[in-house]
Amino acid sequence: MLHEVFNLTLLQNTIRTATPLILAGLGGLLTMHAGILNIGMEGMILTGAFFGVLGSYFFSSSLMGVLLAVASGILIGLIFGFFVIELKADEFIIGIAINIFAGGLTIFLLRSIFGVKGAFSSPRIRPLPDIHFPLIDKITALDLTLNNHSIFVYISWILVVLIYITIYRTPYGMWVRASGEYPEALATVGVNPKKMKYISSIVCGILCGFSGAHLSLGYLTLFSENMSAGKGFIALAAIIFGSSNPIKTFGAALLFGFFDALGIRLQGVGMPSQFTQMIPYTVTVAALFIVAQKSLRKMKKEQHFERNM
Amino acid sequence: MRRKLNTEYLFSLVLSVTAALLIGAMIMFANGKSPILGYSALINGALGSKYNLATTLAKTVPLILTGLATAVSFRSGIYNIGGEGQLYLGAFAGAYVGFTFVQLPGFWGIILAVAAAALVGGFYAYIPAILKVRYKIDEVITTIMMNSIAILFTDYLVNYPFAAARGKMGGTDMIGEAYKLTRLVKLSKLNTSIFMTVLIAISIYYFLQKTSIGYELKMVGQNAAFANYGGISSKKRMILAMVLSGALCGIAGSFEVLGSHYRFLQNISPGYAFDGMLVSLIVKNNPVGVVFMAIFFGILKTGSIAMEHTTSIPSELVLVIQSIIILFIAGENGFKAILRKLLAKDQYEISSLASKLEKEAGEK
Amino acid sequence: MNLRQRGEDVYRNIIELKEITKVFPGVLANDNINLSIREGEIHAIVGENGAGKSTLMKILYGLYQPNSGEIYIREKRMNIRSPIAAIRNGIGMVHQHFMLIPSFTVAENIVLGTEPRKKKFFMDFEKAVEITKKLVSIYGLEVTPELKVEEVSVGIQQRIEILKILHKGADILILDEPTAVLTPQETEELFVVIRKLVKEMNKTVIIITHKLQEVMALSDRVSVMRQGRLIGTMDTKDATEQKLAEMMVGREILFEALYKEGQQGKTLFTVNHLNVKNNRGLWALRDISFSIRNGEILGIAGVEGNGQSELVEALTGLREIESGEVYVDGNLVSGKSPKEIRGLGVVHVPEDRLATGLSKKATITENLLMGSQRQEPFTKGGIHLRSKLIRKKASELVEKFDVRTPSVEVAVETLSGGNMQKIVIAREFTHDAKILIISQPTRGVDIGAIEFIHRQIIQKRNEGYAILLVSAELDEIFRLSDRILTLFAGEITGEFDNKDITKKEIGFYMTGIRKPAEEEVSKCVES
Amino acid sequence: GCTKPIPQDVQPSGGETEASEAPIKAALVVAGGLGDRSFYDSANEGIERAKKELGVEAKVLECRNDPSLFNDQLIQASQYGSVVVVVGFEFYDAIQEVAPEFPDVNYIYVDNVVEEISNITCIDYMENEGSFLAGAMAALLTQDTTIEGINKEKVIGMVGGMDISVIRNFKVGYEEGAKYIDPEIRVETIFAGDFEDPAKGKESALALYAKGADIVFQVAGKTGEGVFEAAKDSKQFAIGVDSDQRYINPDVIVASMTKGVGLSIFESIQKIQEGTFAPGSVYRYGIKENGVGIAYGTPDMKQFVSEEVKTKIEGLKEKIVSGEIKVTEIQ
Ligand SMILES: Nc1ncnc2c1ncn2[C@@H]1O[C@H](COP(=O)(O)OP(=O)(O)OP(=O)(O)O)[C@@H](O)[C@H]1O
Ligand SMILES: Nc1ncnc2c1ncn2[C@@H]1O[C@H](COP(=O)(O)OP(=O)(O)OP(=O)(O)O)[C@@H](O)[C@H]1O
Ligand SMILES: [Mg+2]
Ligand SMILES: [Mg+2]
Repeated sequence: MLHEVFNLTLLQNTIRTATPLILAGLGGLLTMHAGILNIGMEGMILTGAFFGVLGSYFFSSSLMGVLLAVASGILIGLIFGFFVIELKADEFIIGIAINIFAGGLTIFLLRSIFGVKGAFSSPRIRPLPDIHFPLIDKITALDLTLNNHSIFVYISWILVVLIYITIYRTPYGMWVRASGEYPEALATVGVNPKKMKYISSIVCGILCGFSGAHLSLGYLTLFSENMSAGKGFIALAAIIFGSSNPIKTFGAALLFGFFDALGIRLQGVGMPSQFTQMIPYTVTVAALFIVAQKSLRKMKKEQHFERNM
Repeated sequence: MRRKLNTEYLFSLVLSVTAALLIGAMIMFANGKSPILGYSALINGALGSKYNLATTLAKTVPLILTGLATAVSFRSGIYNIGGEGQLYLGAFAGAYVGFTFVQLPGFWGIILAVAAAALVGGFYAYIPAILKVRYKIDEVITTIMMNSIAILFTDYLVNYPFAAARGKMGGTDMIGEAYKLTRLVKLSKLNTSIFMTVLIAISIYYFLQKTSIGYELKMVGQNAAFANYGGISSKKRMILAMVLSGALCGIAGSFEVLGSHYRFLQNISPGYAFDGMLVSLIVKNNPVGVVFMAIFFGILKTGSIAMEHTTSIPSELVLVIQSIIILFIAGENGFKAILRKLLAKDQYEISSLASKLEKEAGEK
Repeated sequence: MNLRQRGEDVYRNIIELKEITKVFPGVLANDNINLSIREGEIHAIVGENGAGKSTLMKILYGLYQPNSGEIYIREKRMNIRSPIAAIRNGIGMVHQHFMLIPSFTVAENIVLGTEPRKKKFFMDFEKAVEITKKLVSIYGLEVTPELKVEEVSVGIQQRIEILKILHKGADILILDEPTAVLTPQETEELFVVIRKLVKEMNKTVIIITHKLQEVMALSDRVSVMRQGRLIGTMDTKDATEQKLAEMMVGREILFEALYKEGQQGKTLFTVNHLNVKNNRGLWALRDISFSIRNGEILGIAGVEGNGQSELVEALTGLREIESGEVYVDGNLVSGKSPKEIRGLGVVHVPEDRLATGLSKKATITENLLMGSQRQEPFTKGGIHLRSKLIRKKASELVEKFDVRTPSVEVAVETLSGGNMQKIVIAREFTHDAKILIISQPTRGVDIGAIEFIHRQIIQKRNEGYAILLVSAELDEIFRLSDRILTLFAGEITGEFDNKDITKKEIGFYMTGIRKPAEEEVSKCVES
Repeated sequence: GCTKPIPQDVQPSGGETEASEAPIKAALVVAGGLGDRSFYDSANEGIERAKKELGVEAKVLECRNDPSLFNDQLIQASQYGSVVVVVGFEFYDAIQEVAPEFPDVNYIYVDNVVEEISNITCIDYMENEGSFLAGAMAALLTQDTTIEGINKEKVIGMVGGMDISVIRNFKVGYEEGAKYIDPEIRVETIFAGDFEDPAKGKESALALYAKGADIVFQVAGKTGEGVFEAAKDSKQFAIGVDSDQRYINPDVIVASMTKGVGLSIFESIQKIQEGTFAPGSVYRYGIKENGVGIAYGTPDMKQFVSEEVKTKIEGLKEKIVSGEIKVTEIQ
């Protein structure tokens, strides 16, 4: 029984399920570092998915799909940035407004451009390529888990490293972090904190665009109303869980992916589906609780240590 | 001073709504639809008859309650995003009382059902509150997660242990006749829960604005360190706020059961708690504002469907317009600041020009 | 390049501000200001809170754009659109509020904005540390490059700020109230560095301060600002403290002697063997014991960060006590909640008014209500707030404590620092209490307000309150206290009668150079 | 041009049935939204056909799974036309509330059964019977390893939308059908938990394929689109639902279990027009009534299901009709 649940394809599923979360999560953690909690990722992913399909369909090219998704991401990132940074509006409200906007807009455009409701798929939508690494396929375990994924799976891994380096190892990353932590201080050394916030907001839009394009062109080859299905919020949870660190957020996204995939498999073992679907959520709360308790205990221990000195 | 600020706020509120409606009109126009027909259909559909008005009001009930729930928690500096889950559990609890204790006389039955809903909703909010104040676990993330848990859990309940005996519909059995709240206007779902809602809204307004605990909650929300310093236990107040917020969502759920559907349904809320959150955020968590904004949202929702019927303008367009309205209102302060800056500059430039001219005149 | 013509009659103006005007919504912050700074001078700028000093300097630094006026730097007309332009022109500014990123290291903060790079794209951390070490060796301002800023004291942060602007190549240094948070020793050290920078390195320094002795001790020339206008500039040798104060306030100021009266009677407040930890779980206070009688002010002198904050928090119930007891008039209060401690008659003016003493967003009325929100006559039955009465009482307090505000219904954040502090004092001093715990009562407050607050404190003393006064301002401690304790590294290092010790001497106890003999300590506790 | 004045105060208005000259106005109310290329779209096809062939005026009202709209939309629909087609088991309460208020309107209620209201005609489908055939077909196919993509394991799968009684009714039939062919066949079912999340559908189907299933039956609305994608990716097979879905991807969708929603709606409207309609009855459409069945797409598509299997399925149909096989029903 158990080998049917825990096997290599579980890891493969994990990676697949986690990718949209990783991409959006990387974007959201950038704005988080710049001091902005981005609730609007959900909407950004959705528009990305739509414009990805739009571009791929009309230009018969998945690259054009990605480009259009990115363009839409930049635009929404700019709108989000303008309201949050320029007008200092509540980021919570703006995020929700962006989500509603994206939901309405994509359905509206779906009807007026493609003349369909619900979902749109067509052979003319060019999917993103899968990548096959010829060397890895010799080892079955690696071939099964790491090989033959859609291109954005690998891009997301590269981005984790790139963004980690950018944030912690380059001046630009320092500026972004400073713009979130103490914007006035950054301004006094001659770097415009608003600019850094805008950039992070736009890059977040781009990455959410990637996430959407991956969803509609890499993972699936169709657009369907509200197909982001809460991924923006889970990505947000991954960011908070990973305390905005790209590597930890990556880990948190994988964790979500893992428990999501696990939940699907556990149904076969006779657990009612409602409970298996709960797994990622309960595990998150439980994990947060364990981590919090540990850090409390650690603090107590340190105190104890001090006292003994 | 206070009054003046409020009129200024109301003025800019009206201004942003107008601006957003204008943008909506432009979108309609660009789609070859007449904005005048569209909007008149919307207004008519929402307010044009007794039935329409009643339908609109029926839709505001859950929004007012969830909006107040948001106001209570957000004002106190603890962010309850878990209203949806609390609403589902509360609705289920209300339904459970309603189909289990069918022999109770109406009045007591309803009280018991609403109380059970409040209790369950409150308890479900108590968990993240404790996690927040005791273990410093971010309540935003826990409440979001707990939404899904609650919805899936009730999903399980109505499909297995409490599935309706007849009608294969993803719901519980009907509640007893005595529990069904009286409908007020023929065919419309408007029912006596609106009176209770008004009563609750007044109580919450009084509680938040006119009592010492309300004052304490506000201070905790604005500056917890200050509240602690002044002798208020911010932790206890945060828990109180969260539980109260959860209870309000639970009550909102029970009203859906007792007044609208007469049973618990699987998809009982189309996201009331999120809409309520938006309602409250837009009016900066002011309980009076919540009532008005909830009505406005009700008008949009009912009206948009009428608009779709009569003009075939898709109701998604209303979502777009609605989000633009929200953007404008949220950005209201910023727009005002920019405007003020521009005005101030102008004023200054005019006066400096005047003094320069004077000087030149003097030199001559 | 940097011609120094000091000591001669011909000066070169390195900076000239001409007819600078700056308007904020509703405030004329700078009104047609003409000011020239000579190359190689130390130029002090004084003025009351809100006089427009910081605004003028921020304009010079490119953070604000003036509504009109011209700026000449080295006799060239300049448009300073941003701090970058200012930095390029050799201007550096240390701000009134520290502009350091707490989670960054010292070295990272110093190079922020002009980071050394590897391969163009990457931050060169080793180089940053190297740069910092080099700066330390050149200017003699000791810092540890690898530490995070949040881990170092304010004195060190001040040094980091100065090193930061020096690293950016500043010839003209603007220091906005650099000594507000420093001890006398640290201040003296800073002045040594400033003099060295001017004399040996051809720098020009503009310094803003509220402390007139510092003006007299350090500057070559001084400018006085009042309500957005420049009242005058003069050579320091022609000025006196009295004269400057009068120019600042616009009227004659009398440094009245404070009149202390009344008998000190029974002991109201006792602390026994108190041990307390700080936020990081390390010992902040060890074995602290003292007592205060009614009608007495006990001053705690010490360099900041030596346990003062923790002491006040522990005494007021805001921080857990590890061991020890605190008694108020015979009642044990340690371990009780802030509410209970307040109930037993302890009121508290906290050190940081914005963080703990007030809610910025709340109205004056709401801020004044704190602590009384459940008491008659403000509430009916402990629940219903009597808004009208509360507002009336608030207006009375605002009048009595001379808070300058258009109404009691405005948000506190619209007030100036001094007026904010008056709100805190007004609230705490009207609570029904026996014991006042006052921390940094006049930080960042101008001369007029200081006078007012000091008089209020002495009045409470004369009424028979037991008062604990914690202040980083030695002047304040000496002016108000009857008795003084010195605190160093969480321990009491000395106890003195006000008359028995000088400022200079007490500095040694504050810095742990001198410690009392054991028996002396126990004697203090018994008294 | 279907503009009609905004409803004023609601009066249960007289229908327009007797005016045989004027075209019939029919409204379709669906619980979810169109565009699922399955259940709701199939209902819409019925309406479209009635429009074209019978000259009916019609309009569609969607509730987007928001129960607070059920009553409103039903009322709107009842004010619009004399025939209201109500599609979705979810309307159980709403229709019982609204229909008595409009006694002259004919309600055709699809997918659930409401008794004793004279103007509601119910059409309920015995999806268990249809999916029995689907299960039997899948069982036969999974053993035919000559087809490329079929493995030797005796495993078939099903992806359900949500774990609700209608879907469980599909499930029980599917399982019984498969076991009827070969008791050793293992049927794996995953509920995606959503009818509108293709990504989840794909992930669920991939999990099933990974477990050795080579044919997956989707009963999941839009979520099912993901099942087809999964079949394409893993080069295995899927079975469609409600409409003949083969056209979506004839290379992987081997057949569909159909519900004759569109047809029965069309026929009902036709009967109403002819005056032969008997309102108030309950029709339970199973295999016997031709209400459910299996569709193999159009002849131009490559057929994966052999004639032999098709004949076997026909045989099973007869057995069900004759009552020799009784398929369990879940209410
Ligand atoms: N966001 C808002 N939207 C609509 N109306 C508002 C809003 N905010 C305030 N108002 C209006 O302003 C009036 C007063 O607001 P509020 O309840 O905040 O003051 P109050 O409680 O009467 O004052 P106080 O607390 O001083 O007694 C309300 O009666 C309401 O009509
Ligand atoms: N960004 C701003 N927006 C609006 N008003 C401002 C702003 N900055 C300063 N002011 C106002 O301008 C006036 C001058 O402020 P400034 O900070 O220059 O005073 P200051 O002389 O430095 O006082 P202090 O001694 O308290 O630092 C004050 O009334 C202040 O409230
Ligand atoms: Mg200043
Ligand atoms: Mg097989």
